[in-house]
Amino acid sequence: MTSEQAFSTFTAEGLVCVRGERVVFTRLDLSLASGEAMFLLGPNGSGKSSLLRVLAGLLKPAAGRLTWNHQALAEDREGHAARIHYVGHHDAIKPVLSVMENLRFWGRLHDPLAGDAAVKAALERFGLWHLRQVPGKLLSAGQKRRLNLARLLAAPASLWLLDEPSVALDKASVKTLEAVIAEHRANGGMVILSTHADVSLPGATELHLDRFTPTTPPEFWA
Amino acid sequence: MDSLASYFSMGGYAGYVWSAYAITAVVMVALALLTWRGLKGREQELKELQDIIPGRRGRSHDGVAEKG
Amino acid sequence: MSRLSEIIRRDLRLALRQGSDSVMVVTFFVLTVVLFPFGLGPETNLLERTSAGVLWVTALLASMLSLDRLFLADYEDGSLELLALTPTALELLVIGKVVAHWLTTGLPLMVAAPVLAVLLHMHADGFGTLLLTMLLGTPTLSLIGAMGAALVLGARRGGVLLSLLVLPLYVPVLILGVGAIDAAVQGLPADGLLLMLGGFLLGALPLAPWAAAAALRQALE
Amino acid sequence: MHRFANPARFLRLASVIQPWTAAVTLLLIGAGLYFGLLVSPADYQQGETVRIMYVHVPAAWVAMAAYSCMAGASAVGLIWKHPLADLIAKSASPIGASFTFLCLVTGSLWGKPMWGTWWAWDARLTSMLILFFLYLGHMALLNAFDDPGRGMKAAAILALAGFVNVPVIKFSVDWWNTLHQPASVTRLGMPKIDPSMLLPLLLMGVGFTMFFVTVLLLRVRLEVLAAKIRAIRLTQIHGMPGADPSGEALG
Repeated sequence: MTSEQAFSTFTAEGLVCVRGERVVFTRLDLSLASGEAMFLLGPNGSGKSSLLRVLAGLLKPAAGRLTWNHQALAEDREGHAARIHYVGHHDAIKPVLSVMENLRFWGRLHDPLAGDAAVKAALERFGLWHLRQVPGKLLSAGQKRRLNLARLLAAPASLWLLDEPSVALDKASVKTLEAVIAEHRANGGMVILSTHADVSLPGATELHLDRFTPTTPPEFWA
Repeated sequence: MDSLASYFSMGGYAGYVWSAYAITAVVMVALALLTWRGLKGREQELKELQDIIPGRRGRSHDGVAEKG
Repeated sequence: MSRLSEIIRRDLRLALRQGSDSVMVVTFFVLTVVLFPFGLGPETNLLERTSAGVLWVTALLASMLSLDRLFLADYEDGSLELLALTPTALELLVIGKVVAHWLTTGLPLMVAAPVLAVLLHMHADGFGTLLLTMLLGTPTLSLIGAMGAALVLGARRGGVLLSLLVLPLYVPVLILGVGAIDAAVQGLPADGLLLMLGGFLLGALPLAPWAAAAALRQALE
Repeated sequence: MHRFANPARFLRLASVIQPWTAAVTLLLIGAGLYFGLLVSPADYQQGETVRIMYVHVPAAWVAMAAYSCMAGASAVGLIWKHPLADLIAKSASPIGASFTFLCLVTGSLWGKPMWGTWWAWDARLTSMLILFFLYLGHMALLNAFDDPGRGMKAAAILALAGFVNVPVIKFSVDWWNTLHQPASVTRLGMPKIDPSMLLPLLLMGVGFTMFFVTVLLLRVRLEVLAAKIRAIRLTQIHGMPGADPSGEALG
């Protein structure tokens, strides 16, 4: 699990997100401290995925800032990347690489010092160890999703950003995910996830994105 | 008249000289004209749009603009 | 740095397992070069005189074949966003992918070139220079090509567009490469041209990955 | 927020300047035509065909200036994220491409009587041909994306890469040309410039440049309006809260 022990805070202030000339949300604030979890809720198009991408640093917000322990992240893209794990809609699994190779690559890329022990533990945790030699192309959708989630354990990171992580997972795997998240929080990690409410995390806060939908039309060009 | 004809013949190179000038004129005029027509078209389109949505002209502030 | 070697290793492994790319590129190279004698006629003199140009033009086209897939596969399966979220400069990862691309296309082309030069009756004095120009020129092609491949991610008809963007930028490599071989064949010193080819590579080495990384970030937004 | 800085002021400014630039353009080109076609003498070597120079050379100047303008605007757009700069870059490239095309065609029309062939691999013409391809690539990339903003950013990176590459291309083509062509061939360009030829050349050169400025302003105005229209259309489609409770689209 994560070796991060120090108390940390992660905040976003006044985020504005523009996609394809459309304002998705404006003036969004959020803050999270070690051990906390947050659900992103809202209808399709309210910007849950966009927000997670902004928080990951993939998408530049049109305005607003992100801070980690009260320090602005804007210029420290790589430092931020070292602290986070992002799980998006795609599973990023190469069909010709084996399960083990797929995971080992991402583990080492995130943390070159991460050994095979962490990879093995991650695979065992998500019930994929017996499939370690199987090429990615043979995996089912649920297995691919589990392999993607196994990245969370293959290398340590404080902040997990999970976009609909429970898609394609069966009940037992959702339970595993819940347990993994609980351990991560117990170790001082943070989790932000968007989901259709089939994951239960005790004590998680909720952020309703439809509250931040702009109320007047954008007139950039007026 | 003779001098005029000899002027237009461009020392026997009339075809080259005049077509160079002609094609230049055509391209430049077309460029200016097409751009002008495009601009007028957009102006018209914008006017129609703004007529459909009443009250937009007055509201120049929104959440984004105030942020800066 | 270990991340760089990690990504090179992965891309090489992918290329080897999928197999087809290098083989396809070399096959295209050989096949197209072999077409020239049919088009130009089998006269030894004519083939000898055109050999450097034919080899370089064809190598240029061949190296473009696998270019559009350089980032596309990673872009489509979500790997690219994870690569962008690696705690390393994206520029470095681009260099890693370029190195892998060169090892799987540029290097095989370089190996095949002398064989084809024999078929085209290239003068014996040109062989060494041919190899050197290939060594200095093909990495530049991969670098510029990577920039083009990053720019067209998500574009309509990206493959065709890519050649339109990249080919004009390849012109100096072509001119200098062929010029050096011709100089060597004529017994003139080719050092200056080779130096320029190397200089172009050195110039492209920081600039192309920077542009490619900027383009990738745009593509991921 | 500078990101959305002031297209309104630009629109006002442009419509004030524009009549003047248009008038100056007409005046300069008119004077240039008068001196070029009527006053200036025929060249002792090239005869009357030298008059093609008065459109050919200014077209080449504008073609290159437009590329520099495009690259400069692209850099400003990339660094300071100024939307007007992006629109300037976008507007400059079709004009630049048109002038490159004119330069090539008039060069060919000049080359036929001079060299006896429509096309010679003259260094300047060849460089212009490659510049033309660079323009075509830029325009194609601009329009290859569904999101116009993405197209502009990608094209901006390409414009900068091209701009860095242009001197290298120019140099290599010059070198290649001296290698493959005997130097005795009459080059296009300025033979021995006599003041009577310099005057129309400069008049036309500045006139073409003013024409470029005028059309550029028009195109940028057009693009600003187009962006405005898109913004309104998008709010119509996606609606505001309350207007469209279903709120579909974009994940």
